[in-house]
Parts: sequence; C-alpha cells; structure tokens
Amino acid sequence: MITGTGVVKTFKQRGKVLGAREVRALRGVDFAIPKGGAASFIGESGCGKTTLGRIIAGLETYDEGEIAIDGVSLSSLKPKQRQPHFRKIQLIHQDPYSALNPTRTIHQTLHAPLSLRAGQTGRSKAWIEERAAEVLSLVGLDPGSVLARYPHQLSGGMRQRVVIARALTVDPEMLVADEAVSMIDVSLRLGILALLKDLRERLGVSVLFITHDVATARYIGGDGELYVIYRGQVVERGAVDTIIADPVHPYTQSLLSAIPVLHGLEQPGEQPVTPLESLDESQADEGCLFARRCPFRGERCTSERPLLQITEGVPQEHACFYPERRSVIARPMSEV
Amino acid sequence: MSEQAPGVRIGGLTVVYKTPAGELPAVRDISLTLEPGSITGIVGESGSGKSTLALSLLNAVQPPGRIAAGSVEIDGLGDVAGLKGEELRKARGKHIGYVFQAAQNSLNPLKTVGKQLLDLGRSHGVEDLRGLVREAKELLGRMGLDGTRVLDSHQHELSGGMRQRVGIMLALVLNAHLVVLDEPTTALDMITQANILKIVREVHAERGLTTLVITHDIGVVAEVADRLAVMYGGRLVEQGPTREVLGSPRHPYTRGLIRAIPQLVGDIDEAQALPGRPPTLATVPKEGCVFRERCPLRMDVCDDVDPEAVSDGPRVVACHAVNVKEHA
Amino acid sequence: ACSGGSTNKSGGSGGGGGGLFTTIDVNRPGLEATAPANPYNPKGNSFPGYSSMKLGWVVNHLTDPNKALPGIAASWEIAEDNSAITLKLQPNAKWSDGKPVTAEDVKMSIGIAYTQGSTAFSVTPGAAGAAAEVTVVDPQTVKITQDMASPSPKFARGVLDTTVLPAHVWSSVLPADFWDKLKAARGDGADAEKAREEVTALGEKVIAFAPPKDVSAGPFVLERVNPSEALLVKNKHFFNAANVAPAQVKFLNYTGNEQIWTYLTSGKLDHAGFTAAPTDVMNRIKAASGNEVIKGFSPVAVGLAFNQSKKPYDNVHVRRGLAHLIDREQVTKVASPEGGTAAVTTSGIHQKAAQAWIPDTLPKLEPYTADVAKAEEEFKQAGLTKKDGKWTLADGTPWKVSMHAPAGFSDWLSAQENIKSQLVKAGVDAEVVTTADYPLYLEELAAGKYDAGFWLMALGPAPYDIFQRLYGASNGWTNVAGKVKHSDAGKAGNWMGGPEEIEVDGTKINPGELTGKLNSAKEEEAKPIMAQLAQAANQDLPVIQLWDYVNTQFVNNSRFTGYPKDDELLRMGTGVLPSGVWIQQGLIKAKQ
Amino acid sequence: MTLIARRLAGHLARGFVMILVVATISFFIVNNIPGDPMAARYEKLVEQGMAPEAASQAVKVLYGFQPDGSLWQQYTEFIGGLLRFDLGVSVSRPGTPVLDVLTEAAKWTVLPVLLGTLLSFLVGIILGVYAAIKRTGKLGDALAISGSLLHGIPQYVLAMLLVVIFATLIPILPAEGTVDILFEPGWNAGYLGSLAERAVLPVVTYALSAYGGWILAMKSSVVTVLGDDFILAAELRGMKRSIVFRYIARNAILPLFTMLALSLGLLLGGAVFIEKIFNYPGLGWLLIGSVQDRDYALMSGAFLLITVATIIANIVADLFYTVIDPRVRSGEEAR
Amino acid sequence: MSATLIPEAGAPAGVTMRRNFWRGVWRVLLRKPSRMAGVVIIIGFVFMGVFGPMFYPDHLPDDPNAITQPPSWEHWFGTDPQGRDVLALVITGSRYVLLTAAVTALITVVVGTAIGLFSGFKRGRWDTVLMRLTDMKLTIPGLPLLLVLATVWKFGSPLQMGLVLGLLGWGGVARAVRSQTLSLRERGFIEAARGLGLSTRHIIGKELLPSMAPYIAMNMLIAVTGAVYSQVGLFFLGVLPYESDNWGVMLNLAVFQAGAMVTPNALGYLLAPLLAILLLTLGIVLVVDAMDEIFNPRLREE
Ligand SMILES: Nc1ncnc2c1ncn2[C@@H]1O[C@H](COP(=O)(O)OP(=O)(O)OP(=O)(O)O)[C@@H](O)[C@H]1O
Ligand SMILES: Nc1ncnc2c1ncn2[C@@H]1O[C@H](COP(=O)(O)OP(=O)(O)OP(=O)(O)O)[C@@H](O)[C@H]1O
Ligand SMILES: [Mg+2]
Ligand SMILES: [Mg+2]
Ligand code: NI
Repeated sequence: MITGTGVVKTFKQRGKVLGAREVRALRGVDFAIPKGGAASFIGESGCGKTTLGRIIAGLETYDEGEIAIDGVSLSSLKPKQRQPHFRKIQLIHQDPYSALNPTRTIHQTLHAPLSLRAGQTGRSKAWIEERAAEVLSLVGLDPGSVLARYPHQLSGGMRQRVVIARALTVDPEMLVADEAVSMIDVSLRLGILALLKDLRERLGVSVLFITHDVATARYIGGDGELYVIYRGQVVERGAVDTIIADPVHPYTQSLLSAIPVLHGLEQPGEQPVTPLESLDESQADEGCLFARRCPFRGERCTSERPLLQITEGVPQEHACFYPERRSVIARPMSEV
Repeated sequence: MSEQAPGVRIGGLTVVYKTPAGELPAVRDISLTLEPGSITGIVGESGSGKSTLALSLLNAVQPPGRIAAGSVEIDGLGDVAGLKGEELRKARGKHIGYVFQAAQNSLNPLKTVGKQLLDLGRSHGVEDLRGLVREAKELLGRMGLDGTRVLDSHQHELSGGMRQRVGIMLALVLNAHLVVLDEPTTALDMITQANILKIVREVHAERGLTTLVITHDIGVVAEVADRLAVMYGGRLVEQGPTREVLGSPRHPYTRGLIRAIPQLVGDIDEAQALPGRPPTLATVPKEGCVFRERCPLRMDVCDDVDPEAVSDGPRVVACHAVNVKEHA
Repeated sequence: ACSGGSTNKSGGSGGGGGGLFTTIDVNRPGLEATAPANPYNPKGNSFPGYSSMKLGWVVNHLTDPNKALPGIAASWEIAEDNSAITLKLQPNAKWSDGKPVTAEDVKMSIGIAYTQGSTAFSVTPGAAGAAAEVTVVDPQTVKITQDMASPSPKFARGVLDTTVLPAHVWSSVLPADFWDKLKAARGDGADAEKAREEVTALGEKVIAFAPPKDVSAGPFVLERVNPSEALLVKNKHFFNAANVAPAQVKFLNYTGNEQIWTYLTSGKLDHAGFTAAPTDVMNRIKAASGNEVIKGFSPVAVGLAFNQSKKPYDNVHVRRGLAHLIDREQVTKVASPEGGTAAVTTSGIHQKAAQAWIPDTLPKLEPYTADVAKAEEEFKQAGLTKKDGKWTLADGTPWKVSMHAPAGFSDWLSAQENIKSQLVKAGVDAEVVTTADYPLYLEELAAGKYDAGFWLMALGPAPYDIFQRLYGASNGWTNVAGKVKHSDAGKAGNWMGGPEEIEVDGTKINPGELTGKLNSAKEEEAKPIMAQLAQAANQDLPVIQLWDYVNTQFVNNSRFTGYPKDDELLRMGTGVLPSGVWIQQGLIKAKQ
Repeated sequence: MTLIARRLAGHLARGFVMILVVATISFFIVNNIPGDPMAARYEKLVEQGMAPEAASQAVKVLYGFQPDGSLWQQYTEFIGGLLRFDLGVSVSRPGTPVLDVLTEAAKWTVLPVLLGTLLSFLVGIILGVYAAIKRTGKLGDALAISGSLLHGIPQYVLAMLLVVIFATLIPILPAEGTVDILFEPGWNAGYLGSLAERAVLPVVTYALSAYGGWILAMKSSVVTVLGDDFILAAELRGMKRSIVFRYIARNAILPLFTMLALSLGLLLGGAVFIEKIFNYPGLGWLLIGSVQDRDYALMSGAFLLITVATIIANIVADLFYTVIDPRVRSGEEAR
Repeated sequence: MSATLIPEAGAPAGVTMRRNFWRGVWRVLLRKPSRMAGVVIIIGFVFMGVFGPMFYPDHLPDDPNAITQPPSWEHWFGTDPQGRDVLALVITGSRYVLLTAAVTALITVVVGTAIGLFSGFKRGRWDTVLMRLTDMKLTIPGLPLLLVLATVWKFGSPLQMGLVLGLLGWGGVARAVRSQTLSLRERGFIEAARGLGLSTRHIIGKELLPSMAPYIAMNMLIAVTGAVYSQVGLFFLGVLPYESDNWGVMLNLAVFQAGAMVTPNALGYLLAPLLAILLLTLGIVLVVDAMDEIFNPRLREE
C-alpha cells in the first residue's frame, strides 16, 4: 500500500545570472494505491504526471507532503534509509531505447540487480542465472536467444519487456509505468499492456499507469482508480469507468472530447467540450487553475480554488464548483 | 496552375534504400489514387514506409534512397518522379504543400517565422510579398493564432501546437492545393491534437484541397480521412473508404490492428494483441506476402507469391486469403 | 631571408660615398623599440662606436692595459707613476645638434660614470684604480688624478673607457650639488655611507633617463628603431665626418646565434662581432659572396672547473687524471673549431698572452697531453680502482663525472658532450646536465650544487683580471680595499674550495694574495707573480683549461672595404662595436 | 539588451576574480624563481672586460631597485599596481614600464594572430562545408584526415618546416622580424610591403595550424545541421538553393563563432613557438625572453596579459553568442 | 559485494564477450585501411619506446670526424654535432617522450574523468565549484603557464614531467566527461540502476564509464599528442634543463647548435624528430577515427 498526502513539488530553474523561475509541478496531490491494485494518472502534457511517478519511484525528491510505503512514512527518513523502501517500487521508463544501457548485454543488465539481491539474501550464483531466465520468461521472452544480445539487437517491444523483466528482478510491489507503450508500435502495444495486466494478476504487483490515452488506462487498470491531473492538481478522481462514462470536471470532459472518433464506427459524444485557450503554464495561479480555459466557468472560479471533494449525486471526487455530467465520449454505433 | 484540387495517381511506385545489405525496398509496388478534393489517410506502423511514400510525392526521397520504379502523376504537374531541378523545386511549395513529421523542428531556429515566409515568397518569385504576409496572417488567424505575433516569433517561442499550425500555414500560403501531412499530431497532446485535426478538416474544406494524411494512429485517420490506406512492410495491404475499412476490415492485418486498440467503452477483453512484430527493412520478406509471419490466415501460397492488390468497388485488398475467399 | 639587400636603395645613392652598412650589436641581443637612446640602459638604443662616443677606445693589447685609440680625447698623457691622465679633446668635436663637445661635457659624463660605478670612477671605498680628482683645465683639456692609496696600473684604461654624454641634454640628471656629494661619498663614516647611497640611487635615474632624441657625438645618430631593426644616419657634425663612408647604418635584431648565422650566410652583414658557429655553418658563412672571417686576439679562455669540496675532485690526482683523459684538440674541434684554439696547457692565461707574460715558464708547465696511461696512473694514485673496465671511487662506489652547462651555450654543450664521450670511452662514467639558463647556472654553480662546470677565465689584458677568476671570490679570496681575505669552502661564494696555500717549487704561496697583488703591480713586478700563479694553476688544476678563444669576426667586402687585419683593432673594451670605431677612424671605404 | 548587460556584468565579475587568481599565482611563482639575474649580468660585464668591482657596482645600480619588503607587502603592492594598470618596471629594461613593453609587443602578436585566424577560418569553413557534403566520398575522407592531422600537428613543427622550406632551402621569404627599418613608417607601399612580406610566414603558420580545426568543426557542424529537419523542410517547401545554403551556413557557423573567439585566446598562448621560430617580437617572444632574463615583472606581466586576453576572448564569445542566437537571447529573457 | 560475485558467475559470458569485443575491434579496424596503418604506427612507436633503447649502448657511439653529416646509407638521417647517428637518437629519445606522454595521458584521463564524473554525478554545489575550477584552468593559457612554471619547477624525470603536464591538462576532459555524465544521467538506464538500488560504484564503473569509453579513449589519445607537443616544445624552447635525450632537445640543438635552419647538412637532425612527431600524430589521428565505432556495440557489430 502506497499513500501520498499533499505532495508538493516545485522546480526552481536557475537562470544563469539572475532570477529563478519556479515551476509548480505538483500542488498538493493525494493518492493511495492498494497492494495489488491499480491506479491511472491522466492529463495533458506537462501537468505533472511524470513528476509524480518519479517521486513515487523515489527518483525525485518532493518538497512537502507525506509518502508512506506499507505504512512507513518516508518523509522523516534520511535519503539513504528511504532507498530500500523505494526499491519496492520500480519505474518502467517511457523510452525503451534509452532505458537500457547500449554497451551492456541483456545478461549483464539483469545480472547486476540479481547479484545484489543474491548477496543480500545469501543465494547462490546458480540462482542468479536461473532467476534471470525466469524473469525473462515471465515477460514472454526466450532467455536463450535474448540473454547474450545487446539492446540494439532487439525491437522496441522486446526492449520494453526486458525493461520490465529488469524491474522484476528486485521483486517489486509496484510498477510505475510512465507512458510505457507510447513509443511502441501500435500492434505491439497491447502485448505490453497485457503483460502488465498479467503481472498484476499473477504476481500481485500493483501498477501505477501514467498515460494520456484513457482507453489504455481502462485496459490495464479498469478496476482501479483514475486520477485526472491538471497543472499539478488532481481535478477528478474515481473509478475508471465512472469517470469515462460520466466525467464532471470540465477539464476531464475536454480530455475525453479530444479522443478521436472512429467515424463510421462511432457516434461522437453529444456535448463535446473544447477548452477556450490552450495550456499556458505561466497563467495566474489564482482561483481554479482551469478557469481561464473553462467554457463553463462561474464567478467563484476566478477567485477561489476548488479542492478535491465529494458532492451529492457525484460518485467520484472532483475539484469543480459547478460539477455537471456531460456526455462527451463517442459511443459505438452498435450501442446507439 | 491548378486552382482546383488536383488528383494524384501513384502507379507501381517502388522506393529503395541503399544499405550494407544492398538496395532494399522501403516502398514496394504501390498504386494509389488520391481523388481530387478528398482526404486520404495512410496508416501503418513505424518503418512501414509511410514517410518514404509521402516524400515520393514530392520526388524528395533522401539519399541513400531513390525512386526505383513507378510514377507519381499529379494533375497539372505530370509525373513528379520525372521532374528535376528548378521545375521540381518550383512544384514543391507552390503546388504541393508538405507538413513535416516533426513539424516542431521544421523551422529555422535563427530566423523569425516572418522572415522565413519572405524567403519562401522570394524562392517562388512572389512579387507581392505584402500580399503574401497578409495571406499568411489570415491563415494563421483562421487557425486561431495571432498572425502578427507569430510572424515576429522565433521557433523556440512557439508551442508545439503553434509550430504545427505554422507548418500548415507555410504549406498552404503559396496556394498549393495538394497537401501532404506526415504525422501531423505525433508528439502533441490530446487536446492540441483534436484542435489540429479540426483545423485540417476545416482548411481542407474551405480551400478545396487534396489532402494526404499520414499517421500511425488509426484514430487520427478515422477522425479526418475520407479514404484510408493501410501500409505494412512497404506494401499497401488494404485501402478503401474510411468507414468501410474500419467497419469491416478485410485484410487480416487491418483487422488485427483494429482489434489491438483498447476501446473506451465495451468489453475491454475484446482487445487482442497481434502476435509477432513488425518487420524492418532488413527483415521484410523478399518475396511472398509481407504479413505472412504474423498472419492467422497464412496459406502456402503466401510464402512465395506476392498477393496482388485486387479492387472490389471502392476497396482494394492485397491478400491471398481474402481474395481466394471472395473469388472462389 | 634576403629583403635587406634588395631594399637598400633609399640610402644607397646618397652623396659622400654613401651606402648602407648593415651590422649587429653582439653585445645586446634583442633590440628594444621602447628603450631610450641611453648608453647606460641595458637595452638602450645607443651604439658605442657609432652613436655614442667614449674618451678613447681601449683595445686588448697582450700586456698593456692602457692602450687605446683616440675617441673624444684626441690625445692624452699618462703620468709616469700612473697617478694622472691629462686628456686633450678633439678640437672639432661637435654633437649632432651642432653644439661643440667641451670639457664640461666630459666632466658631467664622468659624474654620470660615478653613479654607474665604472672602474675608474667608483665610490666604493678603497677600490683600486679609482680617480681622486677631476679638473677642467681648459675647454679642451681635462685632468684626472688617481687615488694613490690603492693604485692600479689600469687607471688610464678606466678613464678612457668612459662614455661622453651631452651636458645640455643630460644636465637634469645630476643634481647641482653632485660633486659635493661625491666628495662626501669618498670619505669614511655614516655620512659617507649615506652619500654613497645617494650617488648609487642616482644611478637608477641615469639608467631610466630617456633623452627626447638621440644627440650623438659619434659618426652616426639614431634615426628610428623597431623591434627588429634600428636605423642610424650619418652625423654631419661628426669631427671626422668627411672620412665616414656609410650614409646609413642598419642594426639587425637577434636573440640567438642561429639568427646571426642566417644573416651571415646570406651575406647581409657588413660586420658581425664574435659569434660561435659550428664548422658547417662556418663553411657556409665563408662561402657567401664577399664574406671574410678575420681573427684576432681575445684574452679569454674557458675551462672545466671543479668543486673541490666534492669527492673525488678534492684529490688533485683525480683532476690531473681527468686532464690527461680529455683530448682538448678533439673537444675544440667539435665544439669551437673557429672560435678557439685548444689550450696548450692549463696555466690560467691565454696562450698568446702567456707568450708575452711568462715566456720562460711556459715550456716548463705540464702540458697534460691526452694520455690514458698517465691518467690511469693518476687515478690509481688517487686511490680510484678500475672494475669491469669502469673506474670507481676508492670505496668502491660508482663514479660518474657530472658536468653542468647552461642550455643555450651551444659550444659548451657540444664540448661537454664530447668530453663525456671521451671519458666514457676511457671507462669513466660521465653525464652532461644542463641548466635551463645562464642566471640559474651561475646561481647554482655559486651555491656549490655542481661537481664540475664550465667557467670563463683569463678575462682582460690586465694580470689581475687574468687570475682573479681562478684565485678570486669563487675560490675564497675577496679583495676589499686592497685587503685580501680568504673564506672557507662553501662560504661567501667560495664554491671551488681550493687550498689556501699551494707549494710551488718548494715554496708555499697563497695564490689569492698574489692575485690581489697583481691589481696594483707594475708590469715588471707582475711577471714573476704571474709565473708563480701559472705554475700553481698548472699543478693544482682548479680548472682544466680547454680552449683559448680566438676573436673571430665576420666582415663582408662586397659593399665596403678596408677592414683591419690588426689584432689589436679587432677586440675593443667593454661593449664597444669595433666596426663603428673603424668607420670613425676612416678605415672603412665604400667599395668602388 | 539588459540581458547582455547582465551577462556582461556577471562575466566581468568572474573575469575579475580570475585575473586576481592568475595574478596571485603568477606572483608567487615568480617570487620563487631561482636564478639570479644579477649574477648573470655581472658575469656578462666581467666577460666583456669590466673590472669585477666595477661590474658588481654596475650591477648593483641596475638591480638596486629590486623590490624589497615583506612578501605580503610586495603582494599588496603588486595587486594595487595591477588595479591601476601599473605592472611595474621591467627588470631587464630599467626605466621602461612593463606596460609599454607589452603594448609594443602585443601589436606584433595581435595582427598576425588575427590575420592568420581569419584566413584559416575562412578557408577552413569553406572546405569544411565541402568535406561535409562529400563526407561519404574519398575526398571528404581525405579532407577530414588531413584536417585532423593539421589540427594535431604542433605549431612549431609546421613553423619549422615552413622555415626550412621557404627561408632555407628556397630562400624566398624572410623569417626575421617585423619590418625593414629603411622604410619610413606610415601608409607607404614600401613600408606596408615589407610589413606584409615578413608577416607571410607567421600568418601562414597560424592559418595552417588552425585551419584543420576549422575544417573538422565546420564539417561536424554542417553534418549536424544537414540532419536537422528544418533543412529538409525548407527544401520541401521549394526554397531556392541559395537560401537553403544560407540556412545551412548560418546555423552551422554559429557555434563556430564561439570557437573563433576562444581560439584567438588560445593562439595567443601558442604564439610563443611561432614568434620564437620566426623571430617575431610579439608577446610570446617577450615571454620567453623574460623567462630567460629572469625579468620577473615582465614575465608576470606578459603572462597576465595573455590570460586577460583569453578571458576577454571568452567573454566576447559568450556575448557574441547571446547577440546572435535568438534562442539564447530570449531563452533567458523570457523566463 | 556484488563485485566479488560477478567474476565466477559471469566468467564464461565475460570471456566470450571479451573475445567478441576484440573481434569487433578487429572488424572496425579492417573497415578502413587507414585505421590499420594508424594502429601499426602506434604499435611501432610503443615498440620503439619500450624496446628501442635496448638496441643501443648506453652511450651512443660518436665520431668526432663525422659531425653534422647529411643523410647517408650509413646514417639515414645524418649525424648530430657529436657525430652520433640521428636515427639512433630519435629511437633512444623516444622513450622519454613516450613515457611522459603516457603518464600525461593517464593522469589527464584519470583526473579529468574522476572530476567530470563526480561533478556531473553529484551536481549541486560540488558541481559548481569544480566547474568554476575547471573553467579557470581552461582559461589560463597552458603553454605560457608552463613556461613560467618551468622557471621554478625542474621537470626532472619523464614521470615528473608527465605529472605536471597531466595536472595542467585535465580541464578539457573533465568538462567533456561532465557534460557526457549529465546527458547520460538523464538517460533511463542510469535512473533505472538507481531505482534498482545498485551501488554508485556499479553505476559509475559499469554503466557510465563504458558508455563514455570512446570519449575517454579519444581524449587519452589526444592527450598523448598534447603531451608530446608540450614537452617537445618546452625542450625545444630550451627553457627546461635536459638531462636526457629527447626529441625536443634534438630540435633545440639542431636549430640552435647545429644551425639546421642555415646548413642543409643538419637538416636530417632537424627533420628526424619532426617526422617522428608527424608520424605519431598521424597514427593517433587515424586511430581516433575508429574510436567511436570500437566502443559502440552497434557500430562495431554492423
Ligand atoms: N527537472 C525539471 N526541472 C524543471 N522543471 C521540470 C523538471 N521536470 C519537470 N519539470 C516541469 O514540471 C512540469 C510537469 O512535468 P512532467 O514531466 O511531470 O509532466 P507530464 O505530465 O509527465 O508531461 P508529459 O505528458 O509531457 O510527459 C512541466 O511544466 C515541466 O516543465
Ligand atoms: N536513409 C535511410 N537509409 C536506410 N534506410 C532507411 C532510410 N530512411 C528510411 N529507411 C528505412 O525505410 C523504411 C521505411 O521508412 P519510413 O521512414 O518511410 O517509415 P515510416 O513508416 O515513416 O516510419 P515512422 O512511423 O517511424 O515514421 C524503414 O525500415 C527505414 O528503416
Ligand atoms: Mg511525462
Ligand atoms: Mg515516418
Ligand atoms: Ni583544438
């Protein structure tokens, strides 16, 4: 179980001479991912998804808030002490091309973390070899043909599998998949998604899925929660299908409206929402962060910041003063 | 010349790249017709030869590649594959607009958009440069941008979506009526993508263009295209009206591809991965059907006979299994 | 490498013989465009013999230190006992701005010489051969008397070797009360000390003084300088202007001998002073059209000096053994075939001077011919042993002769390399160690860091100058106010560390004291002392004299002729450019 | 513009600190130098025939005003002088301020260095473009390898080879200084001709030794730019060849300008060899001379000047870049 | 502890890998004849430095009757002013030069890589401080500094000389390695290694360094030329005392003692060391050309 409360992250970009610019990547995010469960983060580019994923994987520090892994609060620990906890959480990188060291064979790549573990647990060297073959088989690769190869000799999909296998060497409790399929060929994507789903089911690994493609989120974490993030804030949170079917936050609705419609197979949603402007991070921070782009903004929106809340009649949490269901997604022709 | 949308007829086009293993075809024997005024979408996975095909439309395949056979007939221009030198240069930009795969980087970082626009005008002997600027501003305004500001900006001062729109503007400003968009929305986020696609559709209609959109995202094609062509391993495996192809895909690859896409609604378990993996230039089978390794309908004949593209009304499919079934 | 010759036109066709005379200032490598036309400035653009004049031009006679050619002084009389010299100035001498050269100019120049500490005009108390009084007898006559408390036979030389400067340009440099101060400085006590300091402090001012433009009493006057060349033009007011052949003189810059070689091989230089050159280069120089090599006397010799505080060089037999091992002919041939003649023996005196000073003693000296057998004999006597064909120290430890030389002294380096190889062949291990540059070399040599190193000796025509390099400060004896003191090895600059007394012909002599005596002895007194010292040097061998320099100079006869062949005309005193003197004497003629 | 001012301020501050550090280093090095210039001078005078006492007196006069006082005192004086642009008085050239000596020498360094660099830059970039275009061919290969070789060869090797060829074997070019003194300085043909004639070899050496570097740099820069999408985009928009070429050239040269400024600084350091070999009385020549003369003041002055020149070159390079590249220009401003 | 486990378990794989590596190197070299030439030249020089002096007596034979001779059959490059064979001098002198160069290259690369890695890996304050230092080092012109240094420091032995040159030369490598480190840091595989809890030693030693090997190797070779360049230059200028024969000493003596600029007889004496430097530079240039391909498995196997 991994929980976070009020996680804040601000990047300070140092100007060469004068003036630092602050990027408020996360503005107090709460999340909770149960053991073996799933959660998906969606949002526009630059809204802080990757940052949150990296914080959860322990690759980035956070400025405020609390993250607890299996009940152990990490904020009070020293960086060195946090490390073993964070090892339970492994990040699957978006880009399988840079996630593997081009100068090392797959064997070498898997060997390093395994021998570390063998050292800690007093296992034998044979175990290392065995385990390397095992994790490769787990991700659907043939150890015999893959082990001796260099990354450049593998296809993108195979590499992503190797990356996942490498993450499995340390028996993680959670995988953070940051757009893990966006750079993989369309025909292979589903394979990786299925693999993650499979691992979740078989090994009980929870999966945090970061994407801007809602449909994939549905595929892998359909039974989990969906977090819609906008400019570092969670604006809507709830069961995946609920949000897809009945989004209440105009931002979520904009996102869903933007999904291309398979004309001919699908019927466009009746009330598509188009934001008024495009994203501008330097916009004022006052009031609702989405206010300026929101076609439905009310008076309160420009002066007050709505917080994640539950309101009557809405099953999911949302951060909008005027929540309203709109039918935005396309439906298959057959259903209509 | 052509104030009307031109038609394009690609016939038997083969494009090869020189590699250490010899010259290998990235596009093989492709015939495709772009009807005047239509939007045609080409989908295919990475390395299937989409960009190569698109570049052939301008006879701009980069070395070590070359057009090895076939013709690209464009109304009002003739066979582009035979054009050379100045003639070819003048055709580019003026008759055929090209929007880049990575439009993000298709602008000279050292010059303002305006200056590049003027360069473009001068290159094509436009006398009324003011008029050109006016036209550009209008186009940009049409796409929801502040023309004056954009023309005064450098590439790095524009966001990805804005650059893409500038790219479209530059492709259209000389009044080209054939526009090729190579992956116009890759690397853009959802909302921007929707926006750009809308613009493409609208501008197409307003200006009366013939448009070719290339993408690996079936959703994009479905959103904009009238006709859809599916490429695999340098071959066109299926083409036809978008709705029909998506509604009842015939080629096993098209079918697999559509099935591999997770849906927003309905049973998620319906989605199914395609086995195997797409070929690269070196692994594309030299003869026989390019898809056979991953094909659920594989037959013996697939191993050594290239399936012919067989038309059936508006639809064309190149598959032994499908054709056999239908003609038998 | 030939632009000079082709661009002579500007001066070539002028009247009065005319022509451009090209030369170098061997005394000062590195022309300095920013330096003033001041003869006392070490980089000053003042060329003695050309643009600056001395009272007389002292020459290197074999035995007579006071021999000189007339300069600003047309003639002089030296008192029998050397107590005074009376100078008669050139009646027609004029500065280049037309003003006459007077006795006042001379007096002021002497004042300036005091601030610089010249030989005759020194404020150091008790300095030998210092002047006592300067009297202007009439506008053309000046009389200078010597302080007879510590007389020197070289007094007149010191006086004559004084640069004359124009008082109307330089007067501001000396304060009005200068002569009073000088008087005070020559006394004793604290006041004198202070006065001396003030006079010395004036020296700084003198050196830094920059006349707005060159005012010369010589045959030429400076026109302009750039970092590579200096141009002098004829001084119309020069007293012998009618006989001065060249209309212009060009000085070329150089920083190393190799540049002079280049100039010489292209036949560009009408005259160049002594420049060491390897045989090949010398041959090429000789081959250039019009070039001629003229040779004359130079009193200097070079030797390999030992630090006798270091083993085994404390043993005279080792030194003698080495002397027998080194074939001086071969060394000279490799290192300085034209610029030197192998020393006939080790006497501390140049072989030519030795003929004049000690003709009877010379044949009696041990010649130290190259003779391996003798050398081994000596080594054995010193207790050295030969093992596996290698000589080792008495205690069996290996012995390596380590010779030092400053980098850039190419003839010395060559010589040491050759010596090394000779020694190695004879079973004495040897090495050559170079020191980055001359200042460092001297410092380390004086600090006693080296076992052996090259050392110049027999400097100058005066007997004292000849021997003080062997039995002077470097070997422990300091001559302060005529009193000779000896300090122990390793102290007060005594790096040679030789014995204080040496037995010669059965009598013990103190070579340092004898050398000190030479400073005031007359010629006849000096001769027996020199014989003793030569014998001492010959048997005790503080240095192995290697070769005696030959004053080799280069002239070119294609543009000018009349170069002297006379020994004495070739080498002048301190920092003089002899060709300038030849020109002002009217010896040089433009070629017809 | 404020950006440039701000950058300049930062650079100047840093440059100032650096100059202080370098000055301090050189002060302490120089103060530890062994070797006594007095002894050498004395020896020289004696050798010329001056009586030993007189020689020692004369030397005392010459070096009488050597700096004394505690090390700290000397140091503060030195730094203080530095702030007033006073580098002290040359030891081997008494009475001449170091600054005067340096300015005289600097002009003989700066001119050939500038000329040589510009020459090599021009030739180098042109050939570099060529090498980039023909990079797959034999000729491109040859150009690249010859470029690396020339880039790798020490300057003095080139200089000596040139001297051997053009001054010794076929003596057509002089290697002896700046200008023939016979010509009246000024704008007359003779003077300028002589100036040019004698500058040929140093300039050519600077040019040759640098040009390999430019070929390589330009080649890789052009190759990078050629791979950039906007070049293909421009072609596909039907831009004229000349315009496309301008796009390539401008973008490729841009990073080279920085290197150009930097290399000027570097070349000043390398001037030592060339000036020594061609007897060209510039800064490097002066530096060697001062080392051999043990002229403390001059040595630290020359060293400082060379360093300062390098620092200035760095600053200029950066500012230049700021001005010329819109990305840098506004990249920071915008934030 | 992981390191101790690796050898045995990984041994078979390691051995074959290494064999593959060398086979790949061979292939890369064969690709262009110029590279083979470069390798041959470098091997030749190494051989010359290591074994060359053994073929000659401690003191080379001289001949006072044949000093400064032009090239002949007997003496390919003529003789020096002591009548010694110039070729023999070049060969015996190579040891000093090459040893210095090797030491310099080693120090340059070790110090530069260490500082660059540390700086790029730690980032933050350390990075700032180290990079300021590096900038400063890079700005101070090296040769003039060496000249000034030469007055206080006698570079007695090749080792000392190499030490000084190395300590003066690491700036460029440090900067290059740092920027490489920074860019590699951003690459997924380093991050993944950190996430897996692998030791910093492993990350630096096994992940970062091999990726930078071509840079480092290239810098090493370039440092070799740089070192040869500086030391020979310093000796040539004559600001260093020379206690051993060295190409720079030869150049110095050729010009300032034998008058090689004046008399063609001494040209051999001048040209021989010049040619040696030229050849060495050429060899290195030719080999550097192959570096990228050698260390990049993709280019290597192609
Ligand atoms: N290291 C960093 N330094 C400064 N700013 C950063 C850094 N990393 C991220 N940011 C900023 O933080 C914000 C959130 O970035 P993040 O990468 O988390 O977004 P994202 O939602 O993952 O976007 P995308 O969909 O493009 O991957 C962005 O504005 C980004 O510019
Ligand atoms: N310059 C080239 N040299 C060799 N092969 C090339 C070259 N350019 C492209 N190819 C090969 O040609 C094939 C088709 O490439 P192309 O760029 O047309 O594919 P694409 O469908 O546009 O792929 P993507 O979706 O990645 O853009 C690929 O296998 C590619 O490897
Ligand atoms: Mg992201
Ligand atoms: Mg493409
Ligand atoms: Ni360089």
